[in-house]
Amino acid sequence: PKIRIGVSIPTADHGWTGGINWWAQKAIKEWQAKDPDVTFFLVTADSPAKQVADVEDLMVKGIDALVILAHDSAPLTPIVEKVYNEGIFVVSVDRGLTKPVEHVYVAGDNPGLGRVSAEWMAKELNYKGSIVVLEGIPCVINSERVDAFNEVMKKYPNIKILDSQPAYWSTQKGLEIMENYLQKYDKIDAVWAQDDDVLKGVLQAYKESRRKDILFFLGGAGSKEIIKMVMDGDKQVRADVTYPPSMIGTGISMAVMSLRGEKLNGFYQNQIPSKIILAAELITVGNAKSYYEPDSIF
Amino acid sequence: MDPVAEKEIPLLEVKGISKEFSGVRVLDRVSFSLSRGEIFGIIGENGAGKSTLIKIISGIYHPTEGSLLFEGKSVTVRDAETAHKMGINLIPQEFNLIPEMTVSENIFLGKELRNRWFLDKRAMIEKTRSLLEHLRSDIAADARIESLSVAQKQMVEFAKALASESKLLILDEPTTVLTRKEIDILFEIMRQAKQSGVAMIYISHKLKEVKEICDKVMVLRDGKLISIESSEHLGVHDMATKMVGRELSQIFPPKAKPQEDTVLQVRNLSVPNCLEGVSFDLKRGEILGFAGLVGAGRTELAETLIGIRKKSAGTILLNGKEVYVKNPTRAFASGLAYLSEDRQGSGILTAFGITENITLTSLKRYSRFLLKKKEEALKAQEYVRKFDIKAASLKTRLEFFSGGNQQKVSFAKSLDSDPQIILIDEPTRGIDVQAKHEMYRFIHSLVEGGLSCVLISSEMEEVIGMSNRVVVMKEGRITGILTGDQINEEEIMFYATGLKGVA
Amino acid sequence: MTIKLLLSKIRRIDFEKYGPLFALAILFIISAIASPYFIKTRNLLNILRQVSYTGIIGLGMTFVIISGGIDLSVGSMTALVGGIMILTLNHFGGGVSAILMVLLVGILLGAGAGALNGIIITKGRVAPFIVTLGTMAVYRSLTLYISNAGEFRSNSNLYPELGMGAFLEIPNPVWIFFLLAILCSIILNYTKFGRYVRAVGSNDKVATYSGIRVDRVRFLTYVLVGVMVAVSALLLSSRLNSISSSNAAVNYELDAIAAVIIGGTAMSGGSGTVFGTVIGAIILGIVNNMLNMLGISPYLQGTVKGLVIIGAVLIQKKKKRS
Amino acid sequence: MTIKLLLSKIRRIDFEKYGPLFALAILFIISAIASPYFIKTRNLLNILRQVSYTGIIGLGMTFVIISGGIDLSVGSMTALVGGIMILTLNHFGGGVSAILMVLLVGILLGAGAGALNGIIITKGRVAPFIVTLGTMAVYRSLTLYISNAGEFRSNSNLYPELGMGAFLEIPNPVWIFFLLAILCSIILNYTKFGRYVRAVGSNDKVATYSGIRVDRVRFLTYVLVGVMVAVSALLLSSRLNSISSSNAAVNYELDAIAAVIIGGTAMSGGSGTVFGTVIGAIILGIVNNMLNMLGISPYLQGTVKGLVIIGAVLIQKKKKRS
Ligand SMILES: Nc1ncnc2c1ncn2[C@@H]1O[C@H](COP(=O)(O)OP(=O)(O)OP(=O)(O)O)[C@@H](O)[C@H]1O
Ligand SMILES: Nc1ncnc2c1ncn2[C@@H]1O[C@H](COP(=O)(O)OP(=O)(O)OP(=O)(O)O)[C@@H](O)[C@H]1O
Ligand SMILES: [Mg+2]
Ligand SMILES: [Mg+2]
Repeated sequence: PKIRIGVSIPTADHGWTGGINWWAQKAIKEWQAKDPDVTFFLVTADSPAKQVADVEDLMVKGIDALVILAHDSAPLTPIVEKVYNEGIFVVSVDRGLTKPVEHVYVAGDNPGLGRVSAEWMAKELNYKGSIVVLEGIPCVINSERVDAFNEVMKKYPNIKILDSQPAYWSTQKGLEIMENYLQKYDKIDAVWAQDDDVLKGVLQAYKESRRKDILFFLGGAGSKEIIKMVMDGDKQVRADVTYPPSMIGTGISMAVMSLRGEKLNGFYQNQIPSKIILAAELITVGNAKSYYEPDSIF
Repeated sequence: MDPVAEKEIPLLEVKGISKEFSGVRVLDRVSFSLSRGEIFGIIGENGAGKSTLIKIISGIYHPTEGSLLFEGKSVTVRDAETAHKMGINLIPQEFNLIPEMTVSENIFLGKELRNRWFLDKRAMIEKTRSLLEHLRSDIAADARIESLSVAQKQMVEFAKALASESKLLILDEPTTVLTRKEIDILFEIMRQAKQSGVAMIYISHKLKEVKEICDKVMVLRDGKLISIESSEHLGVHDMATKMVGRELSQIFPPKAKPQEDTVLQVRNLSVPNCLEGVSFDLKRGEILGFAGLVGAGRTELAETLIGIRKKSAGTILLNGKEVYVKNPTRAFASGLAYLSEDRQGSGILTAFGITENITLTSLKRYSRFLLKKKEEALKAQEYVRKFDIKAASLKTRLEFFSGGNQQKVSFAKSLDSDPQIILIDEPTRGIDVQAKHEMYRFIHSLVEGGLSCVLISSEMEEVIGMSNRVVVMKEGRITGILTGDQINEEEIMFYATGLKGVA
Repeated sequence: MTIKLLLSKIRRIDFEKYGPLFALAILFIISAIASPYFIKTRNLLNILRQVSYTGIIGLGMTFVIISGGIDLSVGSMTALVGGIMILTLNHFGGGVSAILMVLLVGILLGAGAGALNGIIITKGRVAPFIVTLGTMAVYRSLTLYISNAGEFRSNSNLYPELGMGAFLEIPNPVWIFFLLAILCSIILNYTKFGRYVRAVGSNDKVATYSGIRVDRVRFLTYVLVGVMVAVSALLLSSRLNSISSSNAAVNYELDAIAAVIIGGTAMSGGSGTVFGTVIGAIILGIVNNMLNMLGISPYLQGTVKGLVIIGAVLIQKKKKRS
Repeated sequence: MTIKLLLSKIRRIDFEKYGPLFALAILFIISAIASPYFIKTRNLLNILRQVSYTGIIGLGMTFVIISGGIDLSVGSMTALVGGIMILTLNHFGGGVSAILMVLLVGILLGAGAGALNGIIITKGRVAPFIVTLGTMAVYRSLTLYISNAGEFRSNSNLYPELGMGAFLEIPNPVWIFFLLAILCSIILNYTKFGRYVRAVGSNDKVATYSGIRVDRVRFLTYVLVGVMVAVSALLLSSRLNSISSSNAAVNYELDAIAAVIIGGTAMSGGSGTVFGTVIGAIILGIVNNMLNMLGISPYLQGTVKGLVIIGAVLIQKKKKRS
């Protein structure tokens, strides 16, 4: 039987969403090669309102399943609810909805990312020292990560968070903020950039300052370039924490498999699990190789 | 080439030129020729096609049919730049200066002097100075245009045209804003240019001047060539008759009789750098003329009365009661009206049609919740009839109107608010004899009807012929108020130049 | 001669007024051919609803642009007003009376935010572009601050009815969009204010000399667009039952301005039609819709959209001149 | 009388020319008092470097705005040109000759992209706002398409030297910014082209009557800003040794325009100074820097920035009038 699947994701407005776009296309291409009966409609939105419109457009096309990475939770909930109520199979990826109106939820672990990052940094610092933080775009996801990070750090009174400012998940913003931090603080032991795009800018600023005091840097999300640095045994970039954009591919696969009535390999249940949380995995020199995807754009 | 043969070929030959604007023919197969060193006058009623004709010659419009020969060769004047290169320079009817730029920057616009890549600013300023000296004007070469008065701007326009080597110089109503003294200077310069072989086309509604300066005079009526004659044999009266196509009666109507009561009292009005202690009275039904040289501050006075400029001292009493004119809205509401001297700058909206222009100031009267458009149109039609405004339709944008017709609309606009007192600033600037005549009669009938009028004019005849009394101003002060027999050209000049009266 | 005149007259009126409609017609035909989904009623209604939010703002923007101004802050303002609307709703409990309060607060707030723009522009004599560029940053930042960069979320069951509901099959936002369009069209063409707006945009010196209070007219255009923003914020927030502080109504200013200009209003002010803006908004909506319907590569969608915006304006110009 | 005149003249020149400088001085003093880090040489150099990218674009934008236009596409254009620069670099191997090729290709590309804007604006007679709004979308979308929404990355060791290096302690981008500023200032004030730009912006009808080829002048301003974009893209891409297709140079247009206008150039065209734009860019840089230095709540930074933009322009206006 023919299967029609709509995929709605945000536009590529920074490295990670660029990765989402790339993985969505990759998964679509691979499924189409495997099964000519599956048709995909991919739409991208630069704002929640545009995404609502995108979903409406997909409904006109008569889809059987919707895979959605919501721009924001609340604004997308009403329209997804409508989709759900029409009996369309809904897979929600990454950003949850405010009501249980999805069949499958696939996500990375935002608080986990903050927690794993904090634990690793604290340990590397030997539980004392001063750090600066570069946040993402002010939004829920960012808050989840930063709050979890701060929560962990509260346990270690000898670690001081000197400053925390938004770098908008942008390399250039990261560069500028770091330049300012380097002016403002004479001694910094470690930097949490939360995102690998930002980390690149941070590293650049550090390099140009010719300072030698910072012990290490931690980014996040696992871009291939940073993973490569970890893999190659970089002295200052010794780890990364995943928040894999490939999750959109997983979401797409879940939709296809569900509609085809397949079950997950190794699962004894007949249905696809309703919640899949991908762990925030710590990448270090030991395991980096298995995370490296040279063809990916992120 | 043989110099004798060169003399015989006319500089410019216009052959059967016609021009249509969206199907309306405004020039109809006009032909004439022009020799070196000749001053060629063109006269005609408003909208006769004078400006259109010379715009075609200077490359701003393209003819619908016909051809141009310049120095014996057939030419297509593609644009203004081509015309400049050929040696044709135009001083247009409406101003063509960049307000933010200085005098010298404007004069050399489009033909800057350079040494290699860079502008030779010093040379341009030097040349500007000498040009202005030549024009006997005391305008500073680095003054910004926006700080100049209308007449000063006109002087800059001359300098601009003189700055380039012209073979043909076209002047479209150049003297409308000039005083007699300046006109004399201009004529002297024109005669000098004539001596050195420059040909000139001179358009004006001041027929006396046309007779004085031009060798030949061409009359246009409704886009058609009526006659070309030597000005020696053509009297001013004949010119007027030919333009209009019939005999004209006496220009100025008999003077009106003012009533006893005073409607406007101005006491000690001052505006920093503009006006100082101006006091005068205006009676009901009176025409109070305001004369003075350029920069005397008459326009500023009018602008202060309608609340555009802030007064620093003094009082204004309307019908005996003091009024505070905070802004024009307030002024118009209390019964004042103003006809601006700067038609396109502050008089009319060139992008609007006749109706919308005429009712702009008085729009309140046509509006309850919604606009009563029918009433508006009826009113506009009434004015079109009364003033004989020539237009394709009530909706035609005013930018396509001839200068005279624009002025008529502007006048209608000031009148439509039913004012008690009207301040008229240069009402006949750029208007043909016929229209002028109508305008005078109209002002007269308004005054008969109890309206009071302040008439600001640089045309001595007009002030003398119309006013009951004449106020003379100099440098922002009133130097004298003349009545009865005192109202003559000589006396006014004495006061205007400061030879008589309080300085 | 008279026939010629008549013809030329028809030709001119035609394209000045109906140029945008012509562009819309072309786009409509192309779309109908290109995608079978396009002319489904549901799809067309979707498009109308999708454009109504920026379309409503565009109505107000038409006045601002005709008066010679611009307002870049409308997007941020929508988020701010929408956010505070939701706070108001939650505060008053989410019932009918709460919704009325929301409407009141929203309109006051929108008018106030617009008035702030208007005052700085007219009293401070600062270019509208720069003032509203500034307040764009200010309004967005206040939204972030109030919500702690999160979402304003309502729990009302009634409120979403407003934005999601339909009357006679036609979604509420579409009704409101069209009703406001008619109202604005009347204001522009049949009231003093409308005439003054055009006069001010055409030549403010002449307007001053004609006794028009130029500053007040300018000021009011910004207040008007603020009120339109409030209506749009109401519809948007009730549709989504939430407002995201960082993402809501981002780039609305660009869409609203694009709609106005595609609709034939000149950036330089002085003339324009409300009718054109409605068409302009619909053109933009169809383009977005077709990009999805045809499955254009997401990376190339911007190219198509950009070209269509330019193209729509170009078509009108060409037609106008010929 | 003459003394009065002289005085009024001095007063006028003073604030028209030095108004922005005055605003800068105030800001500088406040900043120096507010934060001890501010007046460190290193920090000041950082600020200068940070503003040089948008500052350079601002130089070109000054011409565009004076001529009465606007260019919203510069940010996207920077990303596109920068991306293709990196592709060129990689293609030619990353050596000195490759860098020269990059320069050549970049400038041709920038000029070409600017020329495209210019042609549509002048030949198509479409408002600059709408044309460049369109090409903003087009250029960004092409960048995404070419890179598959990823990053353009170079492996050259030499290339980053260009953007990272310094000469006499002063970073290269700052040198280039200042040199180009001087060059542009000369073009604006001492060449025919500069004068024509002002004339066209003030009144294009008068310019036409004076035999100036208005369209060509307008066209050239867009080409000029395109070339400036290429220089900025060169410095930016060599600094980061990469260009992110989605993120690079986002909102550069707003910063460049803000710099021009804070610098005292009127949005309505006709007058302005290059010098002012440099000051304007530095003012923006200091504001950003201080927001970070003082640790203002990230959510409120937009408010401060917005207010400073408006305030800087307001100060100048007030001074000019008094
Ligand atoms: N661009 C245009 N489009 C349409 N009609 C025009 C245009 N320019 C001029 N006309 C019309 O052509 C006619 C001649 O105008 P023109 O300006 O040549 O008159 P004129 O003789 O110079 O009058 P005046 O003495 O009032 O200046 C007028 O009826 C005018 O409305
Ligand atoms: N915007 C301005 N800024 C500075 N000075 C001005 C300005 N406008 C006018 N002036 C000056 O004010 C004085 C009076 O101006 P104006 O020539 O308009 O007077 P007028 O008597 O109305 O002359 P006209 O005979 O031309 O109507 C002049 O010295 C002029 O230079
Ligand atoms: Mg004329
Ligand atoms: Mg005057």
